[in-house]
Amino acid sequence: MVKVVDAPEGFEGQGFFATSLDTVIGMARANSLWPLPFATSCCGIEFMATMGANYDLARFGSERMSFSPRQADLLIVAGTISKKLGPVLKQVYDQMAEPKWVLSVGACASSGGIFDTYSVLQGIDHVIPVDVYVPGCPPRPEQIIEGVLKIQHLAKNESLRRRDSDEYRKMLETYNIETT
Amino acid sequence: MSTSSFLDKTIEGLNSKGFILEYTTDKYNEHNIVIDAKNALEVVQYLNAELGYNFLVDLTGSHYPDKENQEYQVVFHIQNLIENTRLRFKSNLSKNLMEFPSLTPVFSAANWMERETFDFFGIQFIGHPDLRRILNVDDMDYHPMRKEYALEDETRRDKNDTFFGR
Amino acid sequence: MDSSLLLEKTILVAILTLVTLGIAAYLTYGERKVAAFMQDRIGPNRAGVYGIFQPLADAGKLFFKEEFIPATAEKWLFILGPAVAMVTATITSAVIPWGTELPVLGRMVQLQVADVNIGVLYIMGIVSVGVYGIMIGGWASNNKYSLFGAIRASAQMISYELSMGLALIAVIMMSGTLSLGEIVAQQKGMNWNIFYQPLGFLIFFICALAETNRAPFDLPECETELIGGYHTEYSSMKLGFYLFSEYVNMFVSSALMATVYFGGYNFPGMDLIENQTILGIAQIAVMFSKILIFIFVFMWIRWTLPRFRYDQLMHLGWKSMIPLALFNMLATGAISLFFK
Amino acid sequence: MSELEVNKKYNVQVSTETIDGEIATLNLGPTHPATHGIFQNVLKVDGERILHAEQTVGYIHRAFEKLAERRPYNQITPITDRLNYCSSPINNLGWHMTVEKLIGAEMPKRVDYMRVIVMELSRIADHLVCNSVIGVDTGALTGFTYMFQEREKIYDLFEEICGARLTTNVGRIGGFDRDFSPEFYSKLKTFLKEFPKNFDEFGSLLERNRIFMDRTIGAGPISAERALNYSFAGPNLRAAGVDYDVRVMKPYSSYQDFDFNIPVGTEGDTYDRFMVRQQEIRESLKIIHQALDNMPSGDYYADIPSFYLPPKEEVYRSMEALIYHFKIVMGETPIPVGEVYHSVEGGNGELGYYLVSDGGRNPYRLHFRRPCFIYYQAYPEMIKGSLLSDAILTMSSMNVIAGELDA
Repeated sequence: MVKVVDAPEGFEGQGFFATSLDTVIGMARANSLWPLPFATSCCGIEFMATMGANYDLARFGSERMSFSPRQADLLIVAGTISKKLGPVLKQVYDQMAEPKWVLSVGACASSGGIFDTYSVLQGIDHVIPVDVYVPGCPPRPEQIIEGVLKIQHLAKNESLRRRDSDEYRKMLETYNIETT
Repeated sequence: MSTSSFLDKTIEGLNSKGFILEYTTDKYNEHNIVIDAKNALEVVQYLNAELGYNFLVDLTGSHYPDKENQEYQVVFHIQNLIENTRLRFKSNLSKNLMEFPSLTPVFSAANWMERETFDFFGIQFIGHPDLRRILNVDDMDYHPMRKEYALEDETRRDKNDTFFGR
Repeated sequence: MDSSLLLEKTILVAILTLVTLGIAAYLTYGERKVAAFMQDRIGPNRAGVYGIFQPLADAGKLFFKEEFIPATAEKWLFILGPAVAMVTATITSAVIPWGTELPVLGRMVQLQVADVNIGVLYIMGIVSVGVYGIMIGGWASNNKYSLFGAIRASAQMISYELSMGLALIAVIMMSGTLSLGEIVAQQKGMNWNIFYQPLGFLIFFICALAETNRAPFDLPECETELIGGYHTEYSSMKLGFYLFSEYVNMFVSSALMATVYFGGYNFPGMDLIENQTILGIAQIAVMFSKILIFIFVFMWIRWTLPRFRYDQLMHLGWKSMIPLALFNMLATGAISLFFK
Repeated sequence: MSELEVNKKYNVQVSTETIDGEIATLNLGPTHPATHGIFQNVLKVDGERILHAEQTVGYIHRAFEKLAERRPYNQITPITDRLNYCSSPINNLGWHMTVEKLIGAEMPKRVDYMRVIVMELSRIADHLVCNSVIGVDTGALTGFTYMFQEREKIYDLFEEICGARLTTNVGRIGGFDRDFSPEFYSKLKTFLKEFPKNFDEFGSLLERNRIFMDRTIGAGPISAERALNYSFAGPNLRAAGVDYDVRVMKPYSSYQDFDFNIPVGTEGDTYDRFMVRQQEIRESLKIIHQALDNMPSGDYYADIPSFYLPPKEEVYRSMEALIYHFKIVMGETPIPVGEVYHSVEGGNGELGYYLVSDGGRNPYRLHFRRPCFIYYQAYPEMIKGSLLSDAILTMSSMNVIAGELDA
């Protein structure tokens, strides 16, 4: 007869327990982050350099760029996002399949950068939730890789059920993104 | 033909047609010609057809809110590639009548330059095939390059201007 | 049919399926590594030693990704597409002879799942069904880019299948059989068909590139034009199936080329080996090394050449390949009529 | 171009007649992989044949011109970096030259030659991106990684000059902020030795590749007259057969001292544009060699103390330097009233600066003549009647840089 002990208080609920399946899938996700480069300007060129031979983002399993949002795991927003482009960015984020992460590369994407002007969105976090910000104008490829590594860390430690949780849904709702 | 004599010929030709309101060569050796806005298209047609000015370098506007009845200015550079001569034309517009003939019949390149100028200053280009905003969003309700408008978007929330020394 | 034969075949099918899938999975890794090698890069090296767990990571991720079916898509066809692609890709390998016989537990196991006497026809039939997977998927997505991809895929596959078949006919005329087992057996030693059919092989090779949607014929999914082509709307493992089926196809068509033109499991000095076990294993090894060489050539081409334009592809298919294949067929017929 | 001509030109027997309802509208962009940068083309296609195209730009409009009206002259350099970010140094130095023209400063020969080296290096970098991206868009991805390795070497050189890779902010009004270091010279020499070999390897991948030639010859052509009418400039105009190069027509920064050719094409199609850029890279190498061999001695800055920042050590030691430093940094130096137009040959053609000064610390009006913005409007005309694949190649071979397009 096995005696089942109740879980300690405060250690219950969806999306809390990290099982070994969580760990395995987390590792799989972390090592297979397919990026969707939303490269608009200068940072896009540095992102191209990151994909190039000297820096080789492929080492981290991220070289299969998928320009179709459905297939991407990581939205890399590199460059200035203007107000005209904001809705497009939001739609791309919306079209991505869960789980999805967002890497904001460069000062412009993160905060508007030096372009504190009427036409530039002062940071993409007005439109979509961002996981990791990479500073720099533009950041060096090493910094972009560091950002991807940070995303890998997030992916590794995320529970499988996190995306079903109420908190997550509420967070999306603050951005007016519909959840299904 | 040397450049200066070709230039003289150009100026003479323009003068004989009565297009030139004011002609100056400044210390940078650039040739400024002020023309009347309503003649602009004829001037360009004449230069293009008779004198071979075949390259519209640039077209833009500027705003001088302090100049009475000459608040806006359309500036365009035009170049003859063979004689290597570049002229700068200006014409002043009053804020009450911001109309300028479109140069698109002569230069296809003028299309977007004029749209940009319209977008920035609100200058109407008469005869333009498709005068819409080009760089800014369509539902923008002002022309941002006019001097009275601020650079920053004043509705933004997250920036505390005291930290930026404004 | 005795039950042990049934068991033997079932086990063989299971092994073959697993091996095919495993190889296809590792081909994705191989492709990344080959690409990295060609491009002076390192390629994946963080998932396990030298990144050997990369395919597992990709598969694990794809399985746990959100299943997404667009609201405007034709739901069942959308699901059917990748299924068809995957099934047709895997069942082709059934008729390929991997070796003659291997003694296992005292039984002589024939190293071919089914020695169908119309093996060549079977392959051509399955391959032509394979295009439906892409077509259905692309159409059902209800996306213009997908539709473009699907149209390109179907046009391309149908045109190149024709010359592929014509090239094969020349081989069949020489060997006088449709059974792949027979065709291989006839190429014993160094009596390979490539020496008699160099032009036919060239045609077949080009068509194989086109059939597997590999560069320079990767028009149905060319990334820079059609984003993802027919699989633009697919996420999760349905996408995985499409990507996978491409690699399975590549493996199978390499196997077919090795079988039909390069003597399959045959290698010179085969008769010197007396021991059946060693011989069987050696045959399998030879077969696989031939396949791997072909696969490397596939990848080599992909990372070197630019791709064709749609109309150029059709021109090449209809105006060059088919006349050449017809000429090859006629020449083979004439020669075998006069000299044999 | 009439519909009949369309058919003749491409020798493809597809009827251009369509039944209503069979024309599809295809959105090429804003996030299409072939739009390197963000802009949109709305295509009307019949099958894969393009009947009509219309572009929407402005997706990364950043209000450069308005921004420039709020900044002192020295602080405008970082904005120019972000115009054509593939070749920032040309933009920077072009801006410095514009201001120098306004204030009437004479540059020592050495500054000119140093500038020429930097500008030609960045021209190489610019063309490398464009040409390798044409390769990517045809499906040959390998050349891209080869050429990005070379680009990294150019980045290294830039880092040696100014400390930054991409947005270099190189030099300042009145010269350079420091002399080229010995490491720069040794690195440059290694680069000049190794680059031609690697570049030829890239060239051999594509230049005479049958598939590549078939793809690009006749794709997106434009005649010389139309190109001029559209005010094309730079490699795109030269590909159409007009040998207009600002470096020769209106020499700046002592370009008249150098001996180089202007490569021109004949058809103005994608292949010509590709080849013109390839040749220009080789010409640029020639110019760099000449500049390096004939580098004059002297100062790396002009003698204009009221505009050129004094060295930091001087600021700590001498009163005069401190005053100048303060005045320059605070934007208190008197700027002459006037207006100038200065243009340089940027990566994409004539990059012009129209500067109006009212004597204040900021420009009264600064307009950038952005070659991309001007020639991209010809895109619908160039791709009309061609296939979707051609349209994509045409777009990448025009080298439309979004930063320059939208300003």
